[in-house]
Amino acid sequence: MDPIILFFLLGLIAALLRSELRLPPAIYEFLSVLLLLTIGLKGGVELATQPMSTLLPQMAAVIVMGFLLPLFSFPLLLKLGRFKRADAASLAAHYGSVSVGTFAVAVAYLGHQQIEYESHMPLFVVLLEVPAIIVGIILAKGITRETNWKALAHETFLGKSIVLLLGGLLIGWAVGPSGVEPLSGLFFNTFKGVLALFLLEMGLITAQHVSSLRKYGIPLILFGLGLPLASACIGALLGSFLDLSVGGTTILATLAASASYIAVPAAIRTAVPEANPALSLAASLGITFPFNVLVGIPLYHKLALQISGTPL
Amino acid sequence: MDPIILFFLLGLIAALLRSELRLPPAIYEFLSVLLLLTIGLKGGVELATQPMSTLLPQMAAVIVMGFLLPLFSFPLLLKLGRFKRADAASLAAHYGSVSVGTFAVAVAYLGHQQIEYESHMPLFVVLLEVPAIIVGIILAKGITRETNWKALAHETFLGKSIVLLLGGLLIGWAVGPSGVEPLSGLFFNTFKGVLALFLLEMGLITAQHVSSLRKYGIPLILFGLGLPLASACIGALLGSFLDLSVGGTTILATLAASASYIAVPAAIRTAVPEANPALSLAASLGITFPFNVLVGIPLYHKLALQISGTPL
Amino acid sequence: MDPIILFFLLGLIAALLRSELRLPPAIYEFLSVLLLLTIGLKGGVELATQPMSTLLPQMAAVIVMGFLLPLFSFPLLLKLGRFKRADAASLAAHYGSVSVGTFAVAVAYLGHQQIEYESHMPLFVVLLEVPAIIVGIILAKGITRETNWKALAHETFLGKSIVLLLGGLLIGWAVGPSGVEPLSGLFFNTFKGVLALFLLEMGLITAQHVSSLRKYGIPLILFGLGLPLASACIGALLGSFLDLSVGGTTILATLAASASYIAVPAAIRTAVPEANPALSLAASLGITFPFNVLVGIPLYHKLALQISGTPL
Amino acid sequence: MTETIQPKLVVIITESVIETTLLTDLENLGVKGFTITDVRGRGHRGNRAGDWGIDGNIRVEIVCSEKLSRQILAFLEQKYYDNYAMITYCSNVSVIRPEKFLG
Amino acid sequence: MTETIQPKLVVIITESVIETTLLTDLENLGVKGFTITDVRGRGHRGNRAGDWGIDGNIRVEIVCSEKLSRQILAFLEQKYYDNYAMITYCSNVSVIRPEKFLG
Amino acid sequence: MTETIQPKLVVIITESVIETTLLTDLENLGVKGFTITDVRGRGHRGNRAGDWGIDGNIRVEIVCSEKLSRQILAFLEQKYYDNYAMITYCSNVSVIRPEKFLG
Ligand SMILES: Nc1ncnc2c1ncn2[C@@H]1O[C@H](COP(=O)(O)O)[C@@H](O)[C@H]1O
Ligand SMILES: Nc1ncnc2c1ncn2[C@@H]1O[C@H](COP(=O)(O)O)[C@@H](O)[C@H]1O
Ligand SMILES: Nc1ncnc2c1ncn2[C@@H]1O[C@H](COP(=O)(O)O)[C@@H](O)[C@H]1O
Ligand code: NA
Ligand code: NA
Ligand code: NA
Repeated sequence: MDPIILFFLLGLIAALLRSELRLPPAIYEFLSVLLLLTIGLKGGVELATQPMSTLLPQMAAVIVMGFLLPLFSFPLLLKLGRFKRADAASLAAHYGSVSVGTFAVAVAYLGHQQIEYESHMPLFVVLLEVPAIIVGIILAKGITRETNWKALAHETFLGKSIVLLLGGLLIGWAVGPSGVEPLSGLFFNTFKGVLALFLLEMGLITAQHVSSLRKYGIPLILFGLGLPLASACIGALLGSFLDLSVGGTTILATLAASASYIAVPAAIRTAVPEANPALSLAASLGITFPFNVLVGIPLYHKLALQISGTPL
Repeated sequence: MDPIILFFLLGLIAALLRSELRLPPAIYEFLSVLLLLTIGLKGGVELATQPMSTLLPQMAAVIVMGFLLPLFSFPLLLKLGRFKRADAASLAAHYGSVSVGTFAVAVAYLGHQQIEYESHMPLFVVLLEVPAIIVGIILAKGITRETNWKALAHETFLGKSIVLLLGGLLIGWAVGPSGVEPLSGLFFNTFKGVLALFLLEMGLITAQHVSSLRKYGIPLILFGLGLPLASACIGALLGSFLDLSVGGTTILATLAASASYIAVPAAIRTAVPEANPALSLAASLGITFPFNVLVGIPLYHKLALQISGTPL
Repeated sequence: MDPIILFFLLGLIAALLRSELRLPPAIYEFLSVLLLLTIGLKGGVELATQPMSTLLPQMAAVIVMGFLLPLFSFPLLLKLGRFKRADAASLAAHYGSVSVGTFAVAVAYLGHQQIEYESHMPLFVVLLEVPAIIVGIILAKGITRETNWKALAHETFLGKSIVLLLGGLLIGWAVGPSGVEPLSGLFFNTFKGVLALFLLEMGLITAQHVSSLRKYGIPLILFGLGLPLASACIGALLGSFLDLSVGGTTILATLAASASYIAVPAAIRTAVPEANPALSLAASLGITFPFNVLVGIPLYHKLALQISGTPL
Repeated sequence: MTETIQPKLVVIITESVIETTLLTDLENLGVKGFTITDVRGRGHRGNRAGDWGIDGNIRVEIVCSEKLSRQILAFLEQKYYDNYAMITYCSNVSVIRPEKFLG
Repeated sequence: MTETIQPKLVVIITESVIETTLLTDLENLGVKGFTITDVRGRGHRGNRAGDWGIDGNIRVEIVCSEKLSRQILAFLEQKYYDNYAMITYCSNVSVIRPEKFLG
Repeated sequence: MTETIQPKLVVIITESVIETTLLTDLENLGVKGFTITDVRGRGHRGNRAGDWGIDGNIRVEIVCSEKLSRQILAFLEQKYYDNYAMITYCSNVSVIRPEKFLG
């Protein structure tokens, strides 16, 4: 088993047993800055080496998926889940966007299993982060004369994680592989270790949200498991349609299945105040994140194999 | 001289000269998390490569030492030192348990001198951390009907440092050398540097406790020097009895000689409120830690050589 | 372009666009501790390998420059700039001392361009940090019977950055290249990455001070650009006089041109309370730091080439 | 030392995620000075342990005139109370240099 | 804006190592909300500089009814004052939505 | 529980760079206990966001006798107010074990 999963379990178990273990918030920030920049840089370096003619269509398709995913889940959440409009929109935004932590675990999983994947995947992370936020906010508020587009753009494009991901991407793209090389001591060589610590902390955090699940009951749990599964299928189909490798398809499925817990909560909290943040975090952190990390990713890999027609 | 010792001296001198140098608490936390996990992982990896038949008897003997050390020092502290019962029990717990920082310095010392040692030593750190806490609490409170065994177990086994050490150990053991390898960029390659920064901070902290020594007078200083020397002999004898190498014997002597300043103070503070924490920290941080780091470890190495019959 | 400059621009732009990106203060501290120690260690290791007979004259000349630079700028600031006495003295101290961040960028620039330089340059950083502080304080307060020399020495020699730089230098010098080697995982291998993050943060901080420039108007901007240019010439001339290589001359010019924003502000704030700290930081952080990093260093390189008579 | 007015201390404890918006609002209300502390806590909206990103609280304290204090509280109650974790309280304080707070 | 009761602000400054125990005790006493700040300080039990592990203090502030405030103080004095670094103080505050604090 | 005196809470918010000097001064004035919080803020001397080295504020709170509170405020106003970012305020508090604060 990949040790980083064990770090996640260590954090989860320690917190469930009420251990005193806690990492200072500044360390959590530091680790996430490192993760976001590293993923951005990696993606940017790959961009520099790939012809735009291959990338542009893929990018367009992925962005379209980013807009469609929340449009697909919103009515389900509203009608089937009977969530309030604001909460349904918020959940749709969370699940339409992506979790960078889950992405990193998927990359580590493929590395561990020595499965190849297209190296420009981090680009997709950046592309998928934003559209669902925009759609979610519009679903909650409607488009009226008063829609403050400037504030909307600010909240979606200038959030911390987007700035770091996109900034890293642009820097990596500008300086290319050789330019990024001297930075590898901090960003690339320690990546797996940083991810391990990050997952330790995620385990500690997840445990708190697991315990808040009781309050929201079965429907939320069902959506927390069902939505990622459905989205993974959409992601896997798109991956196969774009002729991605099995590894690439696995990652696209994982991205679709993952739910944001950094960028989206912050943006939605200010833009859609009437949505209950505890509800969407209980779903994305309390159910979907652990599900994806522990069970989902291998499953999406199987799914990708199936869809690509490769025998299991 | 090993540079890490110089970092300790730098911190000590800077603080004694009242420099403004201070590391933020979050950094201290980060460094100690890294140290604890690294030591745990190293120990676990070794466990994975060793036959249980060799390890189990050693482990049993070391645990027994962990229970006996505080039982041996407690009466001395009570009678000779005339400390209050709670304080004697607290000191016995501190000195019976181990200091992970001191252990790391001993490992660095042996590495610097290119002396071999059994690589499963981190396992002994984990094994020695807990027993003295249990004994210390029982010595202070006695065993009565009201003894809250659940709280006792919680305080001893779920403290931060034990969770990280033990967690690291289990993860290392589960994934083995190859599984841990991708984590080495953060955990192993930076180890010496992390230790250097940690000792810089320890120097700053030690200086504060050195200055509080005056309040407690000569008896405390005598115990702060005498207890580690006596314990080192016990540890060295056990090492030789267990047929450890000179390096391994040196480390076991160092572990016995070292006094906890992380796990034990926290556990004792909640379990034995009437013990004076300033007293035990003045001893373990103000005397024993600097003594062991600067003078003790080379001494225990000589001791190990002597006992193993190897000519000096 | 060197990626670290892009990190600076990323921070600057993010902050100017009012992004929510902020690094926790503890991380800023951690990064600067790493930078200072690394630079100190590097300098110390070089010291260990060089004959004192070459070094001593250079060291003396550099210290003299450190005393003269503020004496040269003070009357200009007072007369031409019409700054208040305390502010002129404070600015003279800031510009007479050095910015470790700027030094690190210059080193990275030369590395990127594969230009050789004398490896004992970090020594000059240490030597140039202090004299200007002393001169600045005396310029502001005059020397009277009441001059508290002890407090003055404390403020100049025991500030955080001096302790770390000097401490690193002494440790590096004491243990030499082989002794420092085991520390390289944390201190040297990650250096460029740490510098990148540090510059990201500097970009964020600079943006705040850029916006405070308006309050102080054109004279401050002119000094913020003119002083570094003039000082760079002095530094370059001294470098050429000392027969330094083009790279070494570039660094000495950069050091002369750079303005402190860590050690000096802290020391001057307590020693010369009536100086306005916002004014000197607006100059050193809002103008000179970005100017040097983005434009100055390549310029000083050209200057060094010119002075050394090497064709452009 | 002059002590001529009876200023108020207003303390606001709320989610750190709205810091920027809240400060803009306070500025618009005429607040010239404030102090912010990063804190954690528990209340009607559950546990806010401050362990990560959007889980923390801030504590804003403002020394101001009684009039402004009332305006602040009325505004906050109307704009934030229904949707955000927020409490406020108010007490009498004495200050030196009252002009610093009434500017 | 309603201001019908005269609630109390209770501030407890003590060793951070007892945070968990203290919060459990407060909960048992009926405290529904509180705010915690990490602080450092000095007092009868010496310097607590907060530089590392067990050296720091926390500052717990609780807005509550006068009755509860008296229960809290009595309990803390009896259970913690003899063995822990701890101070408490209490002051009058005014609040909006008093029902948030009396629940 | 005894409540016989009417002690004061003095709060000082100022630049963190003068912490050492300030604490020495307070000690000389007879202050035996205090609590410090790292904070950020805004005031007459602009924004002090606390993002780095010398940009942060501290908040010092002192529970003491009324007499000492007046001495502290007078001293601070005279020594620091003209050159440093600083505010102070003062309020009535009640305490248990007043001897802890009057020692
Ligand atoms: N009674 C109280 N005393 C002190 N702080 C409180 C109290 N109630 C709530 N808080 C703080 O205010 C925040 C928001 O409260 P709430 O809106 O009740 O969730 C909490 O997270 C606490 O930090
Ligand atoms: N007079 C005081 N004013 C403000 N805080 C205090 C005072 N005395 C003590 N403290 C705080 O309370 C903690 C415990 O106090 P003590 O029990 O006196 O050691 C100290 O570490 C300080 O943080
Ligand atoms: N009215 C106020 N209310 C609360 N805190 C303030 C106020 N004015 C200033 N401060 C704080 O005191 C510091 C110094 O204030 P000043 O001397 O006005 O720059 C500021 O950075 C704030 O943290
Ligand atoms: Na998704
Ligand atoms: Na021991
Ligand atoms: Na300079």
